[in-house]
Amino acid sequence: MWKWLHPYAHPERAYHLAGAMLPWFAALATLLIATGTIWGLGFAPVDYQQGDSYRIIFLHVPAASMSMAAYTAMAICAFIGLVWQLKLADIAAAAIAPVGAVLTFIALLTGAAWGKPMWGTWWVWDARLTSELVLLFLYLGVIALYASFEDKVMAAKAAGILAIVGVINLPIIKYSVEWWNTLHQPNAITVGQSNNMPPEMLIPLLCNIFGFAVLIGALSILRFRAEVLARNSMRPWVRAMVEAEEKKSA
Amino acid sequence: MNLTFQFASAAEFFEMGGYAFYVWLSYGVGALALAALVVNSLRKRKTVLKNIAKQQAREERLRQHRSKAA
Amino acid sequence: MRQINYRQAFTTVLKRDLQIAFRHSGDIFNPLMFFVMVVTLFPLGIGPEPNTLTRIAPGIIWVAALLSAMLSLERLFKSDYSDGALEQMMLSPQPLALMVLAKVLAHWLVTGVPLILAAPLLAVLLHLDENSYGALMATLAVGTPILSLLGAIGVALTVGLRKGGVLLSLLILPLYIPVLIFATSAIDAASMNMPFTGHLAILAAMLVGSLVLAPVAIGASLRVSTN
Amino acid sequence: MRQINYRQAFTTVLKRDLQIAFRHSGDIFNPLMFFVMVVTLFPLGIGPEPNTLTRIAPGIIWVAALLSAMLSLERLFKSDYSDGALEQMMLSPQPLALMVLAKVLAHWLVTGVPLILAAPLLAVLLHLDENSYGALMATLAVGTPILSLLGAIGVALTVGLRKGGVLLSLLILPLYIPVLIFATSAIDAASMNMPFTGHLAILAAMLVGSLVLAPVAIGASLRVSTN
Amino acid sequence: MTEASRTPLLTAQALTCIREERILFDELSFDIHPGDIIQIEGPNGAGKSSLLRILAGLSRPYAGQVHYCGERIEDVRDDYHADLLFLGHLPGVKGELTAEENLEFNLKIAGYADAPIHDTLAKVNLTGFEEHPAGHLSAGQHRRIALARLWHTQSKIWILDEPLTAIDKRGVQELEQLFMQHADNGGCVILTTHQDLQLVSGDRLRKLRLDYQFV
Amino acid sequence: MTEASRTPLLTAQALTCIREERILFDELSFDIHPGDIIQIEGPNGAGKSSLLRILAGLSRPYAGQVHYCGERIEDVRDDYHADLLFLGHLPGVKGELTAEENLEFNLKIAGYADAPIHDTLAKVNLTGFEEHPAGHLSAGQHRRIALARLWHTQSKIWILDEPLTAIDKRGVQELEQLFMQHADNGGCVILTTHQDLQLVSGDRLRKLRLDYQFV
Ligand code: HEM
Ligand SMILES: Nc1ncnc2c1ncn2[C@@H]1O[C@H](COP(=O)(O)OP(=O)(O)OP(=O)(O)O)[C@@H](O)[C@H]1O
Ligand SMILES: Nc1ncnc2c1ncn2[C@@H]1O[C@H](COP(=O)(O)OP(=O)(O)OP(=O)(O)O)[C@@H](O)[C@H]1O
Ligand SMILES: [Mg+2]
Ligand SMILES: [Mg+2]
Repeated sequence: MWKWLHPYAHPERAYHLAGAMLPWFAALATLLIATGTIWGLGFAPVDYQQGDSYRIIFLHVPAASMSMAAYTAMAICAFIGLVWQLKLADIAAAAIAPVGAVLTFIALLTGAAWGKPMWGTWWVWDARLTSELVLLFLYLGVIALYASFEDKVMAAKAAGILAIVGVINLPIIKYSVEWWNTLHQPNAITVGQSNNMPPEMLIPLLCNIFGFAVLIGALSILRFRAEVLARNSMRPWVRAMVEAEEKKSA
Repeated sequence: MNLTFQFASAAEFFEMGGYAFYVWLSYGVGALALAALVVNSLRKRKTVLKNIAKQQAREERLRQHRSKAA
Repeated sequence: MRQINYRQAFTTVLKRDLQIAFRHSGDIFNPLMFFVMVVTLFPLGIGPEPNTLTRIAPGIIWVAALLSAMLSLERLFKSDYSDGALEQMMLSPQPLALMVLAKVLAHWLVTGVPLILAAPLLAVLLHLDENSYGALMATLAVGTPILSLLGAIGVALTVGLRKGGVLLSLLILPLYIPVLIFATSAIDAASMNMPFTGHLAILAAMLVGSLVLAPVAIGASLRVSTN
Repeated sequence: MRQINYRQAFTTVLKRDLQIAFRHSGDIFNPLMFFVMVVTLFPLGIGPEPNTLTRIAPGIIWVAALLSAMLSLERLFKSDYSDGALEQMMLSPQPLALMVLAKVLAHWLVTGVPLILAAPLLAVLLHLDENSYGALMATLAVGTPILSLLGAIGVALTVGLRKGGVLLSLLILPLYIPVLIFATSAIDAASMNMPFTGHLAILAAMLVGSLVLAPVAIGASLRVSTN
Repeated sequence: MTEASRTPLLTAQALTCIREERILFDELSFDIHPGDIIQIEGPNGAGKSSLLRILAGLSRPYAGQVHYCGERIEDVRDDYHADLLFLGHLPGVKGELTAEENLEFNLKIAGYADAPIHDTLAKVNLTGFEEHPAGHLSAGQHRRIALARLWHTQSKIWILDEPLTAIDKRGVQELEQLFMQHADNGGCVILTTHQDLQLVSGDRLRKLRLDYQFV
Repeated sequence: MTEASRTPLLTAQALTCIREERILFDELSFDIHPGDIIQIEGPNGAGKSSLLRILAGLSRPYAGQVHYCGERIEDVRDDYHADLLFLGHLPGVKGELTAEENLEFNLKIAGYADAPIHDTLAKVNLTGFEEHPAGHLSAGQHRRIALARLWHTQSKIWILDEPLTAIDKRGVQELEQLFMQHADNGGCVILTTHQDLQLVSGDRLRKLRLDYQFV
């Protein structure tokens, strides 16, 4: 594992590799999300039960499912960073957290905006909703912890430990919430009826799901690069780059 | 596959079958949040570069001060 | 060279922490008072109808217990950190996880146990259903050590920071949610005369899990955050 | 000799405290998060039925505001005390009450205002009655400064003690109870479509009173407790 | 002595301090005149810091009084404090703020607006660290931020509790020079330290010895 | 040197420390042998404390390694810590506990049961204060509680960050004597201080100078 990662563990190389990948990620993400969104908003057929309000699905489901995927990715990075003492993995975990938090926020917001016309209320304490809210809290905890350390090497390690503890807890939370809710409210509103969705709906939805996945990649790479620079600011290669940049702007 | 525009007019499109507020709220705030994130991420790089330049200037000052004092 | 064994190291730390707590009897008295005050604020804020209170009593008692555990935890490592004692513990040849476990145990003895003892009294104030008393005590007995263990991880992560204060709540309250849910559902089940051993078993499993994993996580967090 | 006037002294202290808070953006974010988290714990502990939640929403929001104000207050003078800055302020030729008022104002701006802004959102989560939103906001706007002012007295009294922590709650929660009662009854009145200006007037009177008296009391407490 | 003819800046009158049922000093009286540099000596725990806090008005003596220009310090607190600079064991420097901001705040609450912050920091050799949070500086640099005030203040009375702690040798020399300059300009310096002062010569320095008292 | 033939107790290998994007020291290497007394010198902010914390294993260097008897200290942490006594800027003394209890606890977690507490406290001149809460003692007495451990420990490696802070003159002399005695018995002492050592003579003392580094 260590051997395989080692060539990429050099900050300068990682920085340039990330720079090379960034345009591809950005372009693919824009393309997929633009296609999916325009298709979904304008061209996908109307849902018989929910009318046009269902079009929120093209934003809601990608954001919701990718918010969880981002957490997994973050925890994996944190784990690698902690076990193999790889500073770059810690940085990557810290770079993913804000992106995941924004996706979680979007999922919550679109869900609420969908809930009002469908269920007549912005919010119910349903299992899925509650655990998504807790997921937001976990993200915010990681971000806040990272932000409160001045020394970013330590910050990344501490945030990594928290992310890992959170990942052990996430299934427990999810399970407990699901179970709690059904005990109190057996007639809980079940979210989603995604089976036998027509392809005109499914394809834009998938477009957006993949688009969001690539978007997480693109934004994380962007933030990762900035963090790497900040962390290596006394290294000659960074200094040279800054000077070159200043000359360009002058 | 049927790929026709589902709305008779632009006005109808913006009306979203009566759900305009909710649909556009979702997409609007979603787009805003993503845009803010993108801007923030781009700006992060700029501030990092600015800080490094500042740091270099500070070191320069320090070196001059020390060589004067010595 | 090493004149003392693990058990002695454990009891040394435990004894010292208890000594400090008893010297400042406030350490025992205060979290308890906080617990009592939070519980009494609710009838004032919500109104005195017994039916409403009965319905919400388990939730309120448990939320108050959560908050009181969290707040008293805040100082768990802080003073050791700021006077250098933590540094000395990390430099001790004894395993850090062991000493940390002793500190957590001391914390629980000092804050958790009085809270368990006071709970029935508060339950009376909130008109808790009579069937529920057993479940309330059982869940508190099994649940509060989990709170101390999980919370200590958060405290360890923030110990080096100037502004641990409220950041802590963001880190550990989400971790407390499963405990809250299982405990209150156990009490609710008991109030409906249903068995609650299932819930209790889950809580016990969580206790065992955190007893094993938390000390290691706490030790690692301390080493990171005081680097 | 004295080159700066009272207004400048006031703004200097205010500016510094805001600066520290913004530097650690956590100072603003954290009390708010605590408030949000406490509010979300209750549905989890009590159960999700909207009717129960509607009934207890004002009480929960206000109790959470009380606790959040109290906890964030704890650090108001602590760090100034432990690094000697408080000593320097007491040795300054500017009036202590004035500087203290600036600190309290900074505290309210940093913790009270975000809380007021977030309250409607939490009210949605708790299904607060629609008529009550205005009253909720009004009582919070008038009430939270009182919390900061009264709480600061307690903090000043305990600042010299090592273990301020939970002792504080014992001192200041009783002072908070009138605010809690008037505020929640105002909201309850509003939910029944009754006028609530009477309650609000009482709160406003309390605000004026504490604005006048609290700074002096805080200054005196500081001199006593750091002797 | 010629000094006795001038009015003393600060007078201690029969000060008694009792801590933990131990008498630290009893009926201690002395005058401090402009131009004095006074080093309070004594072993650890003799009561030096306690004496300085009493002189500054931060704690009250068990018995006795401190007079500033003939008036009890409790009665003229604001004037006295405007003319006093006290530095205790704790430096009063906030770790969250930068060196610059710390000094500016400390000078402002002492009544000085528009001080030349960067120049003053340069005098304590903190050039280049102006924008560092004080919490990230070394022990000595941290204390230097607190000491920087000495270079700008107009207060006559300086009360300094172990000002040389953690300061490197060059820094100590610069401080001693400053003390002499301040005394020449009609100020007075009361300090404690366990190091021997090198530059302040024997005839400039008055020593006041505190010792353990036995009942 | 004859020392080179013995195996070093502690070896620093190409240590680099970067703080706030400033290089404090770069590729610093040295050996420490039994019998050495090493004073790390340098102006405020040079990186002395940072170096000591790295040597003690409390923080990690940006690059490089510390070896104890030939092994990386991360790999033999417990053995190393059993043979190490570190005193930082913070004394690790709890204000709530008495002098006695503090010392006993500190010795116990370092692995010493049944130490003669009263006798050890007497060595740092705290007789009569054994049962005072440490928080009520003077600055110097407070630090003496932490230092008392030096008189009982069997650890060979002593790392002391400004151990003379706040200690009175007699105390400083006693400490210096102890350092020499410890070195004679095959231990080593690594310390920082801004005071000149009086008793430890020039040929006993090795100095290591840190200075500001420029890129
Ligand atoms: C604030 C409110 C809401 C939140 C937090 C929320 C959250 C979630 C989450 C976490 C998922 C799971 C995504 C995954 O497993 O990949 C999801 C899926 C989904 N949600 Fe929501 N939701 C909310 C409201 C709604 C509403 C009101 C509707 C429609 C009536 C809805 C429809 C769906 C659908 C259709 C799915 C896909 C289900 C599936 O593929 O299994 N959601 N939502
Ligand atoms: N916690 C920290 N975070 C960031 N930077 C730090 C921290 N501590 C120290 N530094 C930086 O490291 C430099 C060296 O600090 P260090 O404490 O090692 O100095 P020192 O040689 O011990 O000085 P002194 O003689 O004043 O004690 C400081 O100038 C500071 O910029
Ligand atoms: N806060 C306190 N509460 C009770 N007693 C105290 C307190 N501070 C000091 N004392 C007592 O007063 C005595 C003198 O303390 P003080 O700090 O004045 O000594 P000092 O001369 O400054 O010593 P050092 O050289 O160590 O700084 C101490 O021995 C202690 O017993
Ligand atoms: Mg002293
Ligand atoms: Mg140092």
